[in-house]
Amino acid sequence: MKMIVAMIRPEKLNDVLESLFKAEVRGLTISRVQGHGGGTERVETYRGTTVKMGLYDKVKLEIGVSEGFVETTIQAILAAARSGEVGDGKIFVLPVERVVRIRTGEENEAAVTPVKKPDR
Amino acid sequence: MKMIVAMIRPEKLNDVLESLFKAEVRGLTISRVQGHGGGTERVETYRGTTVKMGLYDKVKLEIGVSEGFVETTIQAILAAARSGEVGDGKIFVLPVERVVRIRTGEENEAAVTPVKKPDR
Amino acid sequence: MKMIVAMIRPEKLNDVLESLFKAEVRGLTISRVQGHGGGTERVETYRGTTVKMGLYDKVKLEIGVSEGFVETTIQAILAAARSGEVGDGKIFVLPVERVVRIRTGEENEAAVTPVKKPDR
Amino acid sequence: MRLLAMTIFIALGAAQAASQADGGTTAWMLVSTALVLLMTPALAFFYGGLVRQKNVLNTMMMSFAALGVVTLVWALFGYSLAYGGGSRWIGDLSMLFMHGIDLSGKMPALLDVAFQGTFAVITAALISGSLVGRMRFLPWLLFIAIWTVCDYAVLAHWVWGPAGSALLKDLGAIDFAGGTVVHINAAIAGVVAVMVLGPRKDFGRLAFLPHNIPFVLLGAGLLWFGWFGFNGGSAYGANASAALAFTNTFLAPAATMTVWMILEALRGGRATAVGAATAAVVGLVGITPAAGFVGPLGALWLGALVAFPSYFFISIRPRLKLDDSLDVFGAHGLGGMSGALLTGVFAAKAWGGTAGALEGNIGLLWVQIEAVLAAVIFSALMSWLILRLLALLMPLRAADDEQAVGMDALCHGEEAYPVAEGAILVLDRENDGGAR
Amino acid sequence: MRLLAMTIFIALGAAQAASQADGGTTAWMLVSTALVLLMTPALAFFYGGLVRQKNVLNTMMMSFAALGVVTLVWALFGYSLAYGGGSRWIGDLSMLFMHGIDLSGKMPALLDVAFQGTFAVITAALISGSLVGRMRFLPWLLFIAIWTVCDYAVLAHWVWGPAGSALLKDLGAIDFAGGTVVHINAAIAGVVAVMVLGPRKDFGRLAFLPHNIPFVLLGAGLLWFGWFGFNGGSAYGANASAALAFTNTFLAPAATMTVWMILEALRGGRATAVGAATAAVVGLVGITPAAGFVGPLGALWLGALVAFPSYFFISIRPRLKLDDSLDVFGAHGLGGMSGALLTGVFAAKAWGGTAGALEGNIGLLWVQIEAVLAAVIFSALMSWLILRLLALLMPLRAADDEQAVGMDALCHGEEAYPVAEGAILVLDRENDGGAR
Amino acid sequence: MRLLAMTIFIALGAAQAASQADGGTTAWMLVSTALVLLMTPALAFFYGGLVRQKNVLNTMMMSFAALGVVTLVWALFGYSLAYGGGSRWIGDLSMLFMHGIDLSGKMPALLDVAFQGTFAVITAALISGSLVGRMRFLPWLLFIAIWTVCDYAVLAHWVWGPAGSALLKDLGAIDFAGGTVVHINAAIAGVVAVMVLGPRKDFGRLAFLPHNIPFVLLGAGLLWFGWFGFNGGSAYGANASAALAFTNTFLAPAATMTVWMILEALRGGRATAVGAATAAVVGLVGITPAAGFVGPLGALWLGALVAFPSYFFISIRPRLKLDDSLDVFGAHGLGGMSGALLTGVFAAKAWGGTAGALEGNIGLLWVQIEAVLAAVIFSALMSWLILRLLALLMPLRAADDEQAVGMDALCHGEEAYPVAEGAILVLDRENDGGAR
Ligand SMILES: Nc1ncnc2c1ncn2[C@@H]1O[C@H](COP(=O)(O)OP(=O)(O)O)[C@@H](O)[C@H]1O
Ligand SMILES: Nc1ncnc2c1ncn2[C@@H]1O[C@H](COP(=O)(O)OP(=O)(O)O)[C@@H](O)[C@H]1O
Ligand SMILES: Nc1ncnc2c1ncn2[C@@H]1O[C@H](COP(=O)(O)OP(=O)(O)O)[C@@H](O)[C@H]1O
Repeated sequence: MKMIVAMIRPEKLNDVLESLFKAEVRGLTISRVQGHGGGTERVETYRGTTVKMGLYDKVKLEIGVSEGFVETTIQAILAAARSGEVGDGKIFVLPVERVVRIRTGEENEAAVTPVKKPDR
Repeated sequence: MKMIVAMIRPEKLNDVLESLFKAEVRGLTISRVQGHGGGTERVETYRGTTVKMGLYDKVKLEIGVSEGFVETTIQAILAAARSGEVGDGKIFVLPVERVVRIRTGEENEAAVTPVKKPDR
Repeated sequence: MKMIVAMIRPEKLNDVLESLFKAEVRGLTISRVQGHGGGTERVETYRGTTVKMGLYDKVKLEIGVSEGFVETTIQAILAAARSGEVGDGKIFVLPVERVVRIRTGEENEAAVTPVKKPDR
Repeated sequence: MRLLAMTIFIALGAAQAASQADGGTTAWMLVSTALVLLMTPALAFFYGGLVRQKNVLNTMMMSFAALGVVTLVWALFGYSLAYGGGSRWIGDLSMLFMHGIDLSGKMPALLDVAFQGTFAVITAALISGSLVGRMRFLPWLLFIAIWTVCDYAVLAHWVWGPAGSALLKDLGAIDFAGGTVVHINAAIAGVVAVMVLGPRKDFGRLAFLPHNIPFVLLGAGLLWFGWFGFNGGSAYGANASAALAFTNTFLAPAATMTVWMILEALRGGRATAVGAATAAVVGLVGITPAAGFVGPLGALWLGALVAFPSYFFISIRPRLKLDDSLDVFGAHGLGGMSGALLTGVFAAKAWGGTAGALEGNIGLLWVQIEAVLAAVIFSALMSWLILRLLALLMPLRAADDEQAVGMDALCHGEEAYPVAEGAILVLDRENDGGAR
Repeated sequence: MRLLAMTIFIALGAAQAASQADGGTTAWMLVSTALVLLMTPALAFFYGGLVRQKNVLNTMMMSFAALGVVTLVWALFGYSLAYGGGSRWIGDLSMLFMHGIDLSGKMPALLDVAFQGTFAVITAALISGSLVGRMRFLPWLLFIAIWTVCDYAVLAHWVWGPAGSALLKDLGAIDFAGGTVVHINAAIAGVVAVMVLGPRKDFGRLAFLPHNIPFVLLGAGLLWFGWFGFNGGSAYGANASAALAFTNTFLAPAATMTVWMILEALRGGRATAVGAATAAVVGLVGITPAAGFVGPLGALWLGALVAFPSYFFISIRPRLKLDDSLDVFGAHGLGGMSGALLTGVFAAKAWGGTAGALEGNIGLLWVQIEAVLAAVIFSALMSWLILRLLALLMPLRAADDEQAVGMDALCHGEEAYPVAEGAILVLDRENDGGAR
Repeated sequence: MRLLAMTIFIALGAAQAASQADGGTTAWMLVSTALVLLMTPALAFFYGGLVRQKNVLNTMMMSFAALGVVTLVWALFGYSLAYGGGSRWIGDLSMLFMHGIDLSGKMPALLDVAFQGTFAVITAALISGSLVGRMRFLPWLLFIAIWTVCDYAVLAHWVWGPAGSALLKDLGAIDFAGGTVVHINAAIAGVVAVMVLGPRKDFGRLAFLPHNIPFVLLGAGLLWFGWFGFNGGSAYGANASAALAFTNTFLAPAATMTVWMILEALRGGRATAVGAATAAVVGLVGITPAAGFVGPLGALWLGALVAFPSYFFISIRPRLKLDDSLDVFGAHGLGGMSGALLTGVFAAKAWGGTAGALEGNIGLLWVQIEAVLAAVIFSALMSWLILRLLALLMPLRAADDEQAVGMDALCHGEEAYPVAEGAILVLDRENDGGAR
C-alpha cells in the first residue's frame, strides 16, 4: 500500500479528477493548501501596507492505493496536471503499513476497493 | 513511531475526539478536507448552471503515536466513527522515522508524551 | 527523500518561512489545521450555549527534502518556531519512496531542486 | 381569467385622488413602508448568521420567500379580512383582491396595503427562527400562506380593525405598533411548531454554533434601522406621535443593550456580540407596543426592564427540552409580553397614551394582560391546527440523515459558499431526482 | 483654472430660492435619491456574491467606481445633454458644469442632478454583470465614462427630455422609471460588450459557481429597498402616483418570486436562493416602466408574467455561446422588454397611465415596441462603437493566464479575504511592476 | 427611584403639541435620524472588514456597544450640556434626563435628542478605529461614556450651542454638519489614545491585513447612504439647504474617489478597493463642514482636493511609529481639517454660506483655522486626561499573549466564524474564569 500525495494547481483539479476516474482510481481526499516553490512573489497593497505574497493556492490530493496502482495513478496525475509552467507541483509517494475501512473494518487491499452504494 | 491518518465524517468528529481522549490519546491535528469515495454524486444548480458535486466534506485526523498506541488508537476511531453507511472513511498507518517536540527539542517517545500545562 | 511534517503556531509562520529560506529550503506546502495537545481548553458562550473549544489553530508545513537537508530543515524550524510555551507543536519525519516534479516528470533529487523561473 | 377580468374592472373603477395626498404624511409613510420591508432581509441575516453553515440559505430563504408568498396572500385576501368592517372577530371580504382600494386620502389608501403587508411578511418570517434546520421548505411556504390569512389577519383585526368591530381594541387594549399581533403571535406560533416538529437531530448532544456573527450584527443593525419605520410609521403621519415613537425606538434598545451587557459581564464575565445583537432586538420588541404611548424616560425604563426575562430565559433555554432554535420565544415572545405589560405600566396620557398603572390606572394593565392571553391562546390553537392539517398532507420534517447533509442542499440544491473545484459542469440538464 | 473661475461665477450667480421648496416633495425626493444611490453598493453585492472568490473585488469595484466616475461626468456633462432643451435627439449644453441650476422649485432644481445621477450610476454598474472576470479595469472606467455621456444621456433625453423635444416621449411611449433607459440599455450594452470581449477563459468547460450566496441575497434585499426610491421617486413628489408606484414595486416582485419558485420546483425540483434573488430583481425590472401607470392587480399580473421569459432564458443561457456572465440580458434585458410591452398592455387610465391594450388601446403597445426597438438599436450601435474605439487604444481583455490568477490580484493588487500568514511586510515601498 | 419619580413627573408635565409639527420637516428629520443611526453599524463593517479575523467581533462591538452606552449618557446628560444655554464654554443642566423636552415645534423637540444622539454615537465609534486589536472592552465602554459627556458635549456646545453662548459659532466659524465636532474630535481622541496605549504587538514587524474587504465596501456604501442624513439632516428641514447639502454629499465623494484612484494608479499602478472605500469616506468627511455652504462645483473641487493630504498620509502611516490602526487620523482627522479649511475657501454667500476666501473674505479662513485648532487642543487634552484617569483604575491594554489569542476570544468569549466541530457542549454552566 502506498499513499500518493500530490500538490497541483487548483485550476487543474477537475482535469485531474477526471483523469483519475478514467484510470479507475476512486478513493481520494483533497485539501486546499498553499505552496511555495522556487519562483517570484506577488505584491499586494492595503492602504500603505505593502506585502509580498510568497504563497500560491494549491490543491493537495491524498490517494491511498495498492502497489499495482501506483504507476497508473502517477501517470494519470502527470497527464492532467501539467501546464509546463513553473508551479505545476509535485507528487510524493509514501509507504503505508496498514489501511482500515472504517465502515466495515476491512483491512488493506480490501479496504481500498470501492463499493457501488451511494456515498453521503 | 507511526502517523495515523484518518478521514472521517465531520459529524462524527466530536465522538471520535471523545473516544480518543478516553483512550488517552492526546496529541492530534485535524483539518477540513473533501473526499471522494465510491458512491453517487449530489447535483446542484446555480441559475442555469448544473453541476455534479463529487466531493463530500470530511475531516482528516493526523495522530502521531508510539508503536504501542497504534492498535488502541485505531480501535478508538473505529468505535466512534462508524455509521455503517458508505462514506465512513479510512484509516491509514504511515511509518515515522523521527519526531521532535518543538518546545523542548525532545525526540521520539518523549516528544509525544503530553504535559499538563495549558496549551495556547 | 523524506517528508518533514511540522505543526507550528500560526503567528510563527513568517519567522519559520524566513528561517527556511535562509537555510535554502525552497519547496514547501502549508495548510491551516487545528490541533489538540495536552493543555486546557477555551470556553465560549453563544447565547445560552456554552462550549469548550479544545482545538487551537495551527499551521502545518509539509516539506519534501533530500536526505542531506533533513537536519538543516529541522534546525531551521526549531530555531524559528519555538516560543517555549506549551503548544509550540511537533515535527514528524516520514520516509518518501519517490518524488516526481509534475512540470518536467523529473524524479527524486532532481525533482526537489528549485528553478529560478516565476512561480504562478 | 376571473382575476384578469377583475384587473380591468378595478382598474377602470379606481378613482384618481392624487390631490388629497398630504406630502409630509405620504413621504413618511412611503419611507416607513420601505424601512419595514427591509426588516425581512435584515432578519434573514440575523437568523442566517446564527445557524450552521449547511443551513444558512434555507434559513435565509424562509424569510426571503415570505416576501413573495405572504405578500401575495396578504394583498389578495389578508388585508380585507384584517381591515374590512365585518364583526369583532374577523373582517369582511369587501376588499378582497384589493377591490375598491384607491389612492384617496391624506395617505393614499392603497399604500396602507403595502405598509401593513410588510408587517405580515416580517411576522411570518419571524416564526422561522424556531424551526430552522429541520422544517421542509414546501410545508413552510404553505404554512405561512395559510397562517397569514387564518391567524395573522384575524389577530390584526382584533387589534387594529375599525373601531367598534375590533375585539381587543374595543376592550381598551393598546398596542402601538404590533407587539401582540407581530411578536407574541409569531413567537407562540414558533413554539407550537417546535412541539409539532420536534427538536433538530443531535439537539442537546452537539453544540450548534452560529457560523457568521458579523451577519448577526448586520441583521441587528438593519433591523434597528427598519424598526424606525415599524414604530415610527405606526403613527400614520409625520407628526409628534411619530417623533415620540421614533425617539423611544432609539432609546429603549440602548437601555436593553446596556443592561444585557452588564448582566453578561456579571454572570459569564464577558459581554458577547451575539448578546448585544439579541439585546437590541429584545429592546426593539419591547418598545413596539409602547412606542407612541410612553415618554422617553418611560422608554428607557421599559427598555432596561425587558432585558431581564429574555436574558434569563435565553440563558437556560438550551438546557430545556424545547429546541426553539433561535430563541424566538425568548426574544420576541417574552420581549413582546413584557413590552405589552410594561406599556400598561408606563403609558402616559400626556405623551399620547391612555393613562397607565403608574398614573394610577391599574385597569389598563389588566386589559393588557387579557389581550396578551387572548393572543397567546388564539395563536397557539390556530398555529397548531394549521400544522396538524398540513402534516396530514406531507411530511413537515426533514429526516435525520437529510438534516445531517444540511437543509441548503436538501431544500434548495445549493451551498451558501460553493467551491467550484471538484464540481463537474453538466451541460445537458438532467433531472436530479434527489429527495427534497 | 477655467473650472475654478466657473465655480466662483456660478456660486455668485445662484439664486437663493429656499422658500419655494415644498416640504413633502423635497423630503421624499431626498429619500428617493439616497435609496437609488444605495442600489449601486447593493448591486456590487448582488454581483459580487455571484462570482468566484478571485474576482469578487473587481466585480464590486466595477460598480463602486461608477459612483466616482459616472457621477462626475454626469454632473459635468451628462445632465445637460439629457435634460437640456436641444433637439429631439439630444439635449443642449446650457447646463454644462451644472451652469444655471439653482435651488428653486417645489423640488429644489439641483436635487434633480443628484436624483438622476444615481440612475446614471446604477445603469453603468449594471453593465458590468456581463463582463466580470475578464475586462481590465482602466478600459472599464473609460467605457462607462464615455458611455454615460454618449449613450445614456442620449437615451435619457429621448425618454425623459423636455416634452416637445424628446424623441420617444413625444411618440407617446411611456416609461415610468426607466425600463428602457436603464435596464434595456444596460443589458444591450452588456451583450454587445460580451461579443466584443469574448467569453471568459474556460467558459463552457468549467463550472463557474457563486462564491457567497448570502451576499447575493443581501444585494437583492438592498436592491428591492432602493428600488422604492427608483420607482417611487420617479413620481417626483410624495403623492398618489408615488404611492401607486411604490405599492406596485412591492407587489410585482412578490408575484415574480412566487412564480419563479414554482417554475423551479416544477422543473428542477427545488426552489433555489439564487433563483429567488434573481426573480425579485426581474420583477423589479419588469414593474419599473409600469409602476405609476398600472393598478395593483395589473402589477401582480405583470410581475407574474415577466418571470417566464427571464426564467427560461436564464435556464438555457449557460448552454449558449454567449458568456453574459451574470445574466444581465436575461434579467434586465428581457425583464425590461417584457415590462415595457406589458406596460402597454396593463396601463390603466384611471390609475394615471395612458389607456393600454387591455383598455382597448392597442396603439400604445405598438408605440412601446417601437421604443424598445429604438433603444435596442441605438444602444447596440453606440456601445459597440465606443468599445471598438477603446480597443484601438488599449487591450480590453485580461489574458488567459491573468484571468487564471484572478481579476482582484490583477487589477487591484488585493485579495478579497486576505490571509496575512505567509505575507511578508515590505516597509520600503517598492514599485511592484506587475502586469495589470 | 428618583429616576422613576422623574419619569412620572415628566410624563405628566409634557405638553402635547402634535398640531405644530410640520409634515415635510418632520418626515425628513425622522428619516435623517434613522440614516445617521445606520452609520454606526455601517462603521462596524467598514472597520470590521479591515481587521484580522481574530479581532473582528471586538472591532464591531466597539461601535455597536456605543449604540447602547453613548445613547444613554447622551440622552440623560450630554444633550443638556451641549444644547442647554449655559455659558459659551458649556451648556447647563436644564434638560438633564430630558427634562422639559416635549413634542412642540415644527420639528418635534424630542426628536432632536435622537437626531443629535446618533451623532454622538458615531463619533465615539469612530475613535475605535485607532485602537482595535489591543484595548480592553470595559475601559473602552467607560472611556466613550465619559468622553461623550466631557468632550463631545462640550465641543458640540461650542459649535452648535444656542447662538450667543456657543464659543466657536459666536466666533463666526461655520461647520454645517460636524466636521470639527465629529471628525476632527474623534481623530484627535484616537491619536491621543494610541499614544497612551501604544501600538499593537508585532506592529511594524508583521503585516496586518484586512480579513474581509467586501465588508469594507459594504460599510462604505452604507456610510455614504447614511451620510445623506448626516449632512442633509443638518439643514433641519426638507428645504433648499437640505437639497444642496445632499447633492454636495453625492458629488464631493465622487470627486475624491476619482482623484484617489488616479493617485493610486499613478503611484502603485493599481486602484484598490480598500482605497476606493477609504476615498469615499474621506470625501464624505471633507464635505461635512461645507455641505450646505458651498455650491456644487465648489463641492467637486473640495472633494478632489481633500484626497491629497489623506492619501499621502495614509500611504506613509504604516512606516510611522504611530499605530493608528485603521487610519482614523488620516481619514477623519486630515479629511476633517482640510474640509474645515476648504469650507473657509469655497463657502459661497449665494448658496447659503458666509462668503469664503474665494469671494474675498479671507477672514473666514482664519476663523476656521482657529476653530480647528481649538478643537484639536481641547480634544487632545480632554481625551488624554480621561484615559490617564481610567488607566489608574484598570489596565487599558490587552497583554501581548492576549493579543496573540485575539480580542474576540479575550473580550467576548466568541469567535466571528465559529466551527462547531471539535467544540464540546457544556450543559452545566460553568464559570469560565478566563482572563478578559
Ligand atoms: N519540496 C516540496 N515539499 C512540499 N511541497 C512542495 C515542494 N516543492 C514544491 N512543492 C509544492 O508544489 C508547488 C509547485 O512547486 P514549484 O517548485 O513552484 O513548481 P515546479 O515543480 O514546477 O518547479 C508548490 O507551490 C508547493 O505547494
Ligand atoms: N484510497 C483513498 N485514499 C484517500 N482517501 C480515501 C480513500 N478512500 C476513501 N478515502 C476517504 O474516505 C472517505 C470515505 O470513503 P468511501 O470510499 O466513500 O467510504 P467507504 O470507506 O465507506 O466505502 C472519502 O470521502 C475520502 O475522503
Ligand atoms: N501526536 C501528535 N500528532 C499530531 N499532531 C500533534 C501531536 N502532538 C501535538 N500535535 C500538534 O502540535 C500542536 C502543539 O502540541 P502540544 O502538545 O500542545 O504542544 P507541546 O508540544 O508544546 O507540548 C497541537 O496543537 C497539534 O496540532
